[in-house]
Amino acid sequence: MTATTQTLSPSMKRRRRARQRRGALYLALLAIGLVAPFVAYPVFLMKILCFALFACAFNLLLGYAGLLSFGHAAFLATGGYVTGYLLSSHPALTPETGILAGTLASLGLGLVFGALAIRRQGIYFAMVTLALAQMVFFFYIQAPFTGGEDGLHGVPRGQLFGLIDLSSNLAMYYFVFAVFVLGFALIQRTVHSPFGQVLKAIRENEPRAVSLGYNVDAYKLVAFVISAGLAGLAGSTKTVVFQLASLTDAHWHMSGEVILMTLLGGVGTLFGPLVGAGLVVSLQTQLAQSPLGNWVSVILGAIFVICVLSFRSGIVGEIQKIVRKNFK
Amino acid sequence: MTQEFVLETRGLTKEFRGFTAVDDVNLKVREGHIHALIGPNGAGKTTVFNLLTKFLPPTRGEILYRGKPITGMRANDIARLGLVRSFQISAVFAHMTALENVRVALQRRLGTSFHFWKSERSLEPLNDQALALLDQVGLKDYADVLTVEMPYGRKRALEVATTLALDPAVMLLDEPTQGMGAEDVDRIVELIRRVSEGRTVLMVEHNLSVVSRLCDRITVLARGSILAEGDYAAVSTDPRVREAYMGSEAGETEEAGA
Amino acid sequence: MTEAALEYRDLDGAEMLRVRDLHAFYGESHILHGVDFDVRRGELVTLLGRNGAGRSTTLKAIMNMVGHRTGSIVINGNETLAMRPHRIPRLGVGYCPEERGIFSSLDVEENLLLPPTVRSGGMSLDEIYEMFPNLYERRRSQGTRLSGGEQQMLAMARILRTGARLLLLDEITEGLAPVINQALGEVLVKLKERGMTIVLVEQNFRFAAPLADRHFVMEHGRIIEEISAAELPSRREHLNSLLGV
Amino acid sequence: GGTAQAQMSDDAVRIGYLADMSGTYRDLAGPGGLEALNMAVEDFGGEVNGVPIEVFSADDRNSADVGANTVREWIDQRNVDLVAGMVASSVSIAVTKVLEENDGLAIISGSAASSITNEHCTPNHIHWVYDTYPLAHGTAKAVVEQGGDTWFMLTADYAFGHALEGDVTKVVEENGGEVVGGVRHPFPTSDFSSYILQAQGSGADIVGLANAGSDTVNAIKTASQFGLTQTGQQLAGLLIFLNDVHAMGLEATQGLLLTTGWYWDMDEQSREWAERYFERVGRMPTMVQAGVYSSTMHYLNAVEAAGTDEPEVVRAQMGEMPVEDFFSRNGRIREDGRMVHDMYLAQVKSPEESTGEWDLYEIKSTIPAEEAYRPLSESQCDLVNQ
Amino acid sequence: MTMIFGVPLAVFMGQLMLGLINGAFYALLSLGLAVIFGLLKIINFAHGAQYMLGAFAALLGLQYLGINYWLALLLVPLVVGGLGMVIERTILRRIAHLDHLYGLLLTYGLALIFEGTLINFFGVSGASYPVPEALQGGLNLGFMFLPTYRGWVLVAALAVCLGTWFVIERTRLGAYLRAGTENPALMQAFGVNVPQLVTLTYGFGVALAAFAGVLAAPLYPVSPTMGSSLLIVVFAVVVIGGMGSILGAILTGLAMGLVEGLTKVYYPEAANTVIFLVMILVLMLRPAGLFGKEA
Ligand SMILES: Nc1ncnc2c1ncn2[C@@H]1O[C@H](COP(=O)(O)OP(=O)(O)OP(=O)(O)O)[C@@H](O)[C@H]1O
Ligand SMILES: Nc1ncnc2c1ncn2[C@@H]1O[C@H](COP(=O)(O)OP(=O)(O)OP(=O)(O)O)[C@@H](O)[C@H]1O
Ligand SMILES: CC(C)C[C@H](N)C(=O)O
Ligand SMILES: [Mg+2]
Ligand SMILES: [Mg+2]
Repeated sequence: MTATTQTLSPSMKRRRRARQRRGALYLALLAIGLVAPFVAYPVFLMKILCFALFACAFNLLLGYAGLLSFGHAAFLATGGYVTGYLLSSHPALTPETGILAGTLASLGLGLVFGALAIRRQGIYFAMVTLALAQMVFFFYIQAPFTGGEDGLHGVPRGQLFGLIDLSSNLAMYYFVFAVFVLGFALIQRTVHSPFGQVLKAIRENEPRAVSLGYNVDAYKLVAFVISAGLAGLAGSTKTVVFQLASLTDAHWHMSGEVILMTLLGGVGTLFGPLVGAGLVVSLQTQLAQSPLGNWVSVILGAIFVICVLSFRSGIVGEIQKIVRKNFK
Repeated sequence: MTQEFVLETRGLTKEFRGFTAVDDVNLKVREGHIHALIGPNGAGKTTVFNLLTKFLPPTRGEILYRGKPITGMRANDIARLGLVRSFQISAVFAHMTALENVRVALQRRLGTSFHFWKSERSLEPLNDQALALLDQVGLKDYADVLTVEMPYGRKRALEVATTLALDPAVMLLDEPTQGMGAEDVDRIVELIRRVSEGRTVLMVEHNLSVVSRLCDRITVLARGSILAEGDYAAVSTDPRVREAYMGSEAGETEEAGA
Repeated sequence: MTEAALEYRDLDGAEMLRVRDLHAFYGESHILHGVDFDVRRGELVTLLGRNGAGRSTTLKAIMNMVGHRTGSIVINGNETLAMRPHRIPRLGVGYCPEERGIFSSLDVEENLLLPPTVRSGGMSLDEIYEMFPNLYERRRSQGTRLSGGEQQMLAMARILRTGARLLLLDEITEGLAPVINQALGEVLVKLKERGMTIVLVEQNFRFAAPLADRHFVMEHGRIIEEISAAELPSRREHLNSLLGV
Repeated sequence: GGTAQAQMSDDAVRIGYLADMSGTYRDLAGPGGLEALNMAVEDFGGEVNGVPIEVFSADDRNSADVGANTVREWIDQRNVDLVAGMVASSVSIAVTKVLEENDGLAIISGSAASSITNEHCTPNHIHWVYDTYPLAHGTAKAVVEQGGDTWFMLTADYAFGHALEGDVTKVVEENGGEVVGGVRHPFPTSDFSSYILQAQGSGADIVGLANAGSDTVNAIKTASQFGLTQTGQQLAGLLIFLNDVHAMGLEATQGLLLTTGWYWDMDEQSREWAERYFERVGRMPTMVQAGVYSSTMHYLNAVEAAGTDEPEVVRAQMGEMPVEDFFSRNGRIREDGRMVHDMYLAQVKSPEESTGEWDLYEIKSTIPAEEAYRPLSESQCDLVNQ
Repeated sequence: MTMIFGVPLAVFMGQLMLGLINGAFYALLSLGLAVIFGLLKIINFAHGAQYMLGAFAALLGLQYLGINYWLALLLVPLVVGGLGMVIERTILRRIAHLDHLYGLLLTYGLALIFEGTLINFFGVSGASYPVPEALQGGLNLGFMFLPTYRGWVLVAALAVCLGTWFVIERTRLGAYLRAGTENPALMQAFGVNVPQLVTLTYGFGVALAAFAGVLAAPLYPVSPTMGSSLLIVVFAVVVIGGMGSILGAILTGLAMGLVEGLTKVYYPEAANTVIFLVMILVLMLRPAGLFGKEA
């Protein structure tokens, strides 16, 4: 069909060019990621990576399935607590097994949340997830294995695969970096997959998707569970890095923060969450030390407002706009 | 008597808070027919569609597809049976290109729609088929256009193309020509005629010239229940129908139709 | 015959709406490219054209409901280009949108009573119910629970109450049964008798033809043809070709 | 001298002050505590063994992970030598775990939970001012002896509250009293009305408040609104700080019995230091703030004496030296890290008795250091070899 | 004495009474949220902060300007509501045309700013506002000793709630509100000055929050965080009642107060989450909430 190829070529070309540009970007970032720990404080970088993964997972849901979850903290915390509890109570366990367990736990919780919430739309969905998360929070305060208010401490980092000692920050960093890259790759693929297409269709016009024979709830649920699992992965990894798990991760403020990160970076953009997380985390850690310490929340709030008012599609989103304007 | 009827309803009834929108309707649609559902506004046509496709649960009565009851099924399973509908107000995926719109419908057949680990590119083989469908409704040039930017009439056409993509055994079209320019109407009519080969079509339509040109059988709804049934000639000459629905226009349209 | 109508009688022929070099945009996309036409008091004109020609946009532009406009729109002697949207109706303009815009949070009757009266001499509720018996039956039910057609009637009926003198009607027959169309046709005739000025965007030419004094044909955001009722018979062919019928 | 300097880990002694600077416990430690720390450094001369003393601080926002991460960074990035302050037990426990891994040193002045030097003890931290054990043995015992022998416990639902509740229950029963009921409230809580109502329903003579800071304050206020005392019941605040009484005013708090590790007006040298503190801060110091000064001084003296800031050595050195200053009487640091010293049973004055804004307590009796704290024989700390 | 499931009748009744009083606050706050959500489609995340501002305004007014309680009850809502209108005009309006998610985030940002700023000046430990003389002391209800002030709170809150309900459901202005809620553009095309309507509505919603704040000042410690802890619960209440449903917000508010009260009797640890449990159950059974219209 020559006609076909003709009509297609412009779009195909565009896509191919985009793909190439993305490829280059990935390589650049990969390189940066590899040298970063020699330039900056590894623990700080690991914190960013963990939250970036968390935000990416959240973004998969908000940006590509159009579902605003206000309870994602629950998954972060669950990953953290399960991993933390297992690793500290069974010193024999290797960190990766602990992390795997934590991730699976969040996956499971995601399934439960999803099953309950997925039939609700828009703001109701947000509220149901928020409510469920609050109950999880309540459970974790009471549950014996979380240490309640005091949290879990002194979680051993242990030996990766029983071989590599993670107590060195550098080793730990490269492990976390690897985890992040994997998680990120998974998301990126999910978005650009047949599944991703259906998600998009559902977000655009749900009844129509139904009338085309798609069981929309099932698709949303899968997206939700993937997102929950990755959030759990982030939480588990974080716990191994910092050797503690605490209620802060389960509190609704955390669910709000991940929204902040995603928005700041750019909802529905692949790199937005990474950038957003980087910015928010740096602000929090850097300001906390400075004389501006007490003003952290005020400054974050201000950024929030400015962001929403002046550059909505987030930092990455805005950049993309500019790129599109000039390179097309 | 089951098989010659693809679609059949028995005592189908829908009540909304006391108000009966569809009242004990026994509808029989023959295999291979183009069957029109006409009737004054508010007669219950769209509601019947919503019941047949399970977008609304019936209050009473049952629905049979090829003799088997489907009253309990979920909307998307109905569609998988090959019973696919369009909507009265155009339903498209606004921020996807026309091509992608159609492809989403096609891709279900690949059975890879849950494969979040596969690449999008695994869908590109469907492009030619999608373009062919767009061509059929005269939207080939819109292939790469985002649907939001298309005029209303084109959106309707795109919707038909998307429905066709599922190659349904039964198509339910709710006013496919509504708000279209005469030009587009003719194209759609031709299209429906063409695609109705080997399928059954049940359509709601107000444009009588369309009905007269296309339909083998017509059911007239009024106030939720069946008023008359038969071919165009029979129905259009039925005094009750003329009075309740067509008014004086019937005559003219016949000319127009001829 | 109300004296409101009389008052308008003697003003017949004066200009009610003048549109000059109207350009309109939705965000980036430029939809109207210099629309020019005017409507005399008591006149009924139609805007014809293919899908996407820009007829609805013209009406929206007059109501200041599009992104951005340039040119000039004079209603009843007032330049309205700079006016805030809510001031325009107060010049006596009634608008019936393509997508009907029935309020689901109000029941049918509340929908009818909603638009503030902008002038005296609007129809009374009873007159309206008399004209649209369906609405009377369903008056207590939620607006959007009405069928497509019923909603169309409601949208139409709603602005008859406000006493507007200039009606902008977008595809009021869309999805309506022929009987209803006839009813609506009669309504429009009545409204003309009351001295109202009507701009009618129509797809259904058979409906529009007998009612209109003049037809404007739009294409690609411009008026490309004006045909008066008188010259219609002679130019029917030409018109059909323009509309692609 | 030069030799000593050679043994200093690097070019400075760095003290990090970690506390709740903005939250519920701000006023009892917070910026005031930092000021006390600075006073200590200045009084010491700003340098030790020829190297300057550096002080920095951070807000832990009462969150364990913020605290732990801050300290981790202080170790990795700023090689901190001593971590001081620390209020919420949760934070303290988390921080000490980090310090244990990286063999650092901390002195905890704010926290209450006795578990900090019991099951959570490490060789890397010292618990300075007070803990839940003396609180119970001081206040509760006294109250029971005064005849209040049926108790209703109002407990903050977290580790510190539980610990306090446990200790109190034990003491009450040992002294022939009985705990007839209780309720645990979320931490923190602002509306105590329903809990007070239950307390009234219980018919107990004493309503014991096993909570702290604003929780205690609110509980007491609500109690007076609901006329709890009119109906013949009495409140026993088990952990009350000077700033709490000051905030509530004597009208609402007069007659309260409480146990404290120190009171600014208890003797000459205390007054003398407190006045200096008042000069700088404009408020009278709480026992925690005084404790920060005292503990920092003790640390610096130890560093000087040992000629090094090597944590292990310094910790040992501190253990050697008795703690005897305006803050502490008969003080010594036990192997479990508990600094035991005389504690005091005080009663809140009535408005009539009070002669000034900060004249709030009357010291009733002294609890000797060796009786005040949990005896090592009962200790679960594995640094203690029974 | 009489027992109910092992609880003295007195305590039981007392708890219900207290629950009702908390419920009155939930009602006031969720009412404001519902009104705002209705027209602006914004989840006003700053609502808690605005409630807190109300309390602080009263406190500072008393301390520095000697404005007494009764005057505050009148002035503070006007002032804070005015502030709300300014916010709407200068900030919210700019994002009105966007996805409502942005509105939620913007107000979340505002909440952070308000809270953070006040924390810097007043800490979080909380100051106390004296109960006005006229309302000191208490009433003996037989089953309990009810501080007069709490009784007053109940009455005042209910009065305001019902007044609001009447205006919105029964007057022409209310009809405009509900219609503008759905299709503002068309309302303008009918000649209604929607932007003004929006500003007033937001101002009114905020004023309700501030009013609640003043009522709360003598009851709870006036602290910058007093709002945010309450806010999430109030969200739940609004959802249970049905988003944007006025009557729903009021009745659910009171009901949830009672439910919470009972939980405090039988299972205190669950007191702060029982409402969320209810919310989930309700949404499972009635997706649009108890009083919401199914879409
Ligand atoms: N969800 C609903 N709730 C209540 N009543 C409804 C609902 N949907 C439809 N109705 C009522 O049922 C009747 C039939 O509606 P329906 O949309 O099927 O009419 P229709 O035949 O499609 O009319 P039209 O040709 O104008 O679209 C109408 O009176 C309508 O008001
Ligand atoms: N909100 C919008 N944003 C962007 N483009 C629009 C929008 N609405 C309409 N358009 C475009 O403006 C052009 C004119 O649209 P308009 O609705 O005026 O067509 P019309 O003449 O009314 O035909 P019909 O109503 O039958 O589709 C079309 O190309 C349409 O795609
Ligand atoms: C009262 C506080 C200073 C002690 C703190 N509550 C703790 O958890 O130890
Ligand atoms: Mg219909
Ligand atoms: Mg149009």
